[in-house]
Amino acid sequence: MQRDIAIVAQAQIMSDAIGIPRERMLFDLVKGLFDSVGITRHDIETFVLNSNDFEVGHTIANVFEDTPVGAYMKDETHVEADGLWAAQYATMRLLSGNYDTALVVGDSSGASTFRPYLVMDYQLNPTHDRQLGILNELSTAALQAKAYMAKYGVDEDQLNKTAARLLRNAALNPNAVRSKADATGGDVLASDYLYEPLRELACYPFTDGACAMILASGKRARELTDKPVWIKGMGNSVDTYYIGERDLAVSGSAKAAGVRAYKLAGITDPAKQIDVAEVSAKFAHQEPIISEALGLFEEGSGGKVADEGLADLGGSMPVCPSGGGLGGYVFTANGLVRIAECVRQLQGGAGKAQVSGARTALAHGQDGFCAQHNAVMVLSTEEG
Amino acid sequence: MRNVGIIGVGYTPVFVSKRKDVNIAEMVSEAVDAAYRNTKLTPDDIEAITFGNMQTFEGVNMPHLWAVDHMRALNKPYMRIATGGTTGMSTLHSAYYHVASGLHDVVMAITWEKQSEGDSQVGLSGIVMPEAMVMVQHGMDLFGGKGMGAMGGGSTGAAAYQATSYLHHSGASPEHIDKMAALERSNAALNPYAHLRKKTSVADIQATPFISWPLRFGHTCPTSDGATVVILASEDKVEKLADSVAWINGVGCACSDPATGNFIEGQITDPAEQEPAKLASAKAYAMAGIKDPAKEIDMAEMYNGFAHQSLMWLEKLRLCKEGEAHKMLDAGALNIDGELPTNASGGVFSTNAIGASAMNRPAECALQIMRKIEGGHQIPKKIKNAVSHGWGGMFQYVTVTVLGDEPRHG
Amino acid sequence: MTFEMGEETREVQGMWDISTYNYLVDGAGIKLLVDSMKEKKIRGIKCPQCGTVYVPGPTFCRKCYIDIDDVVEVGETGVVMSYSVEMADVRGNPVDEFRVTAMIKLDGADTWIIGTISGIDWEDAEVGMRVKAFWVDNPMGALTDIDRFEAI
Amino acid sequence: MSAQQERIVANAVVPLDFTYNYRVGQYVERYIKGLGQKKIMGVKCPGDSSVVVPPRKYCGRCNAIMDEWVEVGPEGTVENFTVGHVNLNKGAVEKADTEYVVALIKLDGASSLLPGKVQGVSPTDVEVGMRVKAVFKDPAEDSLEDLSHFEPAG
Repeated sequence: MQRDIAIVAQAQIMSDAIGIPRERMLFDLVKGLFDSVGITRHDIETFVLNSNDFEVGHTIANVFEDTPVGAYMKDETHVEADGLWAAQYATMRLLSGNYDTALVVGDSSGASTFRPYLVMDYQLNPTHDRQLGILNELSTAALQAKAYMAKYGVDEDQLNKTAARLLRNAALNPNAVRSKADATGGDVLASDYLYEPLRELACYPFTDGACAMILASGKRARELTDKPVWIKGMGNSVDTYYIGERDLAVSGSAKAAGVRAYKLAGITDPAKQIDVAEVSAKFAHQEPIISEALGLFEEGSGGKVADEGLADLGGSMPVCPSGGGLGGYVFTANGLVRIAECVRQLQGGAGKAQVSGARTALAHGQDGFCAQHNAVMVLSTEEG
Repeated sequence: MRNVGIIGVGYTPVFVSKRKDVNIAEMVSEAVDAAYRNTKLTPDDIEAITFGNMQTFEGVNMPHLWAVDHMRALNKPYMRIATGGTTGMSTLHSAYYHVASGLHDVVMAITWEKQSEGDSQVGLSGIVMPEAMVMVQHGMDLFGGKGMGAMGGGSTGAAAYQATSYLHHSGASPEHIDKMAALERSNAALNPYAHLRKKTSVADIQATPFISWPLRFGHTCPTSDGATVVILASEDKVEKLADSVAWINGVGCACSDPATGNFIEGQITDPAEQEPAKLASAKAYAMAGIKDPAKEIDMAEMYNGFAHQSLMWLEKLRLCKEGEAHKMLDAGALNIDGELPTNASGGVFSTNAIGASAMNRPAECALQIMRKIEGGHQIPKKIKNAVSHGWGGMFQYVTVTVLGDEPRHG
Repeated sequence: MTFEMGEETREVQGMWDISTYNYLVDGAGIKLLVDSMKEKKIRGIKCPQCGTVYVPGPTFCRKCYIDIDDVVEVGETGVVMSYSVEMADVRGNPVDEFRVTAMIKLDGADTWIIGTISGIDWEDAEVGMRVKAFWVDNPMGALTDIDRFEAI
Repeated sequence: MSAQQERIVANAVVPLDFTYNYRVGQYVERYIKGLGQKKIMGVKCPGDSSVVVPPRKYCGRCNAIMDEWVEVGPEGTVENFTVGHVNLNKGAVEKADTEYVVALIKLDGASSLLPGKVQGVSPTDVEVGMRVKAVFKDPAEDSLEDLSHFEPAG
């Protein structure tokens, strides 16, 4: 990449009932972030906001976000997609040389304000699928899970184990809204079916929250922190919308996104070179599908990974030590939360969930039904 | 910094009030087709795509995902941008940064709206719905106008306040609004991609009733169905791929607080102040190396949902001194063959597919620079530098793009 | 233009279910305002750093980016900063009685409020004119406790 | 956060919904008309010869316009399915009275899988590879729902 760009600091909040207005949530979060770095809003040269009109329930969602994030009379723009795209856009703005500092901030209130499954209904093809009511977020995800299980011989117990690991990891994450320190596959099995094989505990919990981070170009980043986290590569790619024309057991677009990011980052063997990954999975089965597409594990190995604990905190490739989307899914801002969790890991601030010696991390974000659109960012403690 | 140029533009064949023959994806695909046809490029040449519209105007969440096949975006990097009325230009800026970042060389920006599928008044009211609700809970007299906080301004909303404030501070008269309206409608009559295409006199405008003084029906924009697509390329690729180019030499954007409507948080101030227009244009001019815009800029495309705004923006963007725009209008300087042709296309005021509206401004500048205007509104003089402007959010957000016939230096 | 639109196709419906949202809105400033209106007073919040007086008062200053909570009272008189005259309803039909609504900067405030100006011919309205609030007899703590504004 | 100032959160519910009218476009229009005649019409891509249903204008894989209309079905094979235990009512999860099957069905002659409900069989008896046939509304209502559901073939 033509300049070195780093993440300087991050802040996040998650709740199952935030209890304060969105504007106030954003002000408290961003103000706190500025204070922690010792800067003011005037030190930020470009603000990249991240939210969705249907989640906020407002036309032009960013209108009332501007002043709470400190963007009054400042350069500001807005990405209406998962937060990972917003972070990518902020990175591009810095890479251009036009700016040296950026704030990225995303928010969503799926627990208090909007209904996540309904907002997903609005994504359906309005001329066909939305008219019929057959497809929705849960039925499509269930079909994806079935496709993966059928293709690779993975069973429900193994998916339940994957969910249980995430719930255990979430117990180590102070921000998580749902967790269980001693969760087992049996706990997941005991929760109700929504659509087979999806059980309640294998699905994301409705979550309110926000995530903010400060990005800066090389010199400025080193001035602002002694622990910059460098953005080494990024990419995104998109599959067709039509789930009847995709092999749901694999993710072509996650794979392509990874290839783009790895090329920039000089990663040739992700399973070896990446120390920790934060994958955006709304449902337990999506984690192996995406992890495999990103080359973190062998294709179709989700059952084995679950049985042998390979993705556990102490495993060969820790995935979502934060608990991931099963510990809290701040809808549109979720990709930002994944990046923020990688930053915590690489700055050595992940507490009990710390992956020791983590130097290279991968963050992933998704949009659409069955993760139609995927984005990846590779982060590292090493510059250049 | 890398230089980035616009190498092609594609419009839907028409901008009209209702495209009953096609669905959203089909309509937008027509503009994608046109961009390919006009540049002789194919989807294989495009490395990444940015996409923008105002999704509550059609009630489709993330329409870029459903429409991905029609956008020819499969397996490509793809980014959705939305900033309200400015979405078009914000989407262009995103494409610009895709190239300026060094990550991509050829990028397509797709912007559109199919306003006939929804109700634009409803879409716009969605901006303040919950705040208005809380005000009603506190006794706001929504329609009777008693007490504090009722909006007023009828269906023009706060634009009428903006017009009054502008007229007061500039010394322009309401007749200048009529005159600007007639000029732009007549320009639109020459533009095959304009929606309202009828040569219009000042008397025609003055024959329309007032909605909210000083604004008449004849001062307001239509709602349109249509799409605009632009292809951008890096300096290296321009030579290989394009026979003509308009360089994006400066970009800027800025926001204030919602100057109208958000009564709850005490954010109402002068809707005609528009400080963000000054900030965003200053940034874009500086990037483009433009020191005296009034002298160096050869044409302007201003975002004008209402006819008074063209005049107001010329002043905010320092294309003339404050209070001088209406004098330029009187002197004929804003005509297509004038000193500073302004909205030769007819402006948003004549064509408003809202997600594309702020894209049509730089697209028109690019076509003027490349001398590829179809129809009769080609500006006769050579265009070296052009400025385009987008306005949106809740009266508080501005984008600016400066284009040139030569790339910026340094 | 040679382009001809194809055959008309049918419409199908979709909804945006606004009624399913539970919005959380900051109500502090407006509560402060209507509570003060019960006493025929108008109160807002002042930023101690830049001195900006907001009516209604927000919980933070957008310029200084700090929490603010200094309650101040502003005048019931003010200046018309801009105005418009409603001559048609939202559907575009002409109205019988023209109504002058104005953006008013109350004395001591930096942000503006919107109110109806009564008792003047619309052609006499102008930017810069001074106006005064007239209260209802028994204010209840609602935005309608001010009945109207009139020119001084 | 300041201690003195009372934090007041106003809960606002806005009692109205917005309605949109979507033009279905030439492809879905023709598809619906076909359903009224108990025909399921797909389109064939000139690039990779895949037959897609429901039909649309562009094949994203080949970036080609699909303009050859092909009748598919009415029989097909269940390629994937899930059993629904809940219904979503405006996004709210409600326990379903009876479990039901949502399947992806490969209609004879089609390359893509069409989502559909499979009825007339216990969910526990549905399996991948099962042959099903389309059930049309009679009389037709000239809507997408004229293709009512699928049931076991033969």
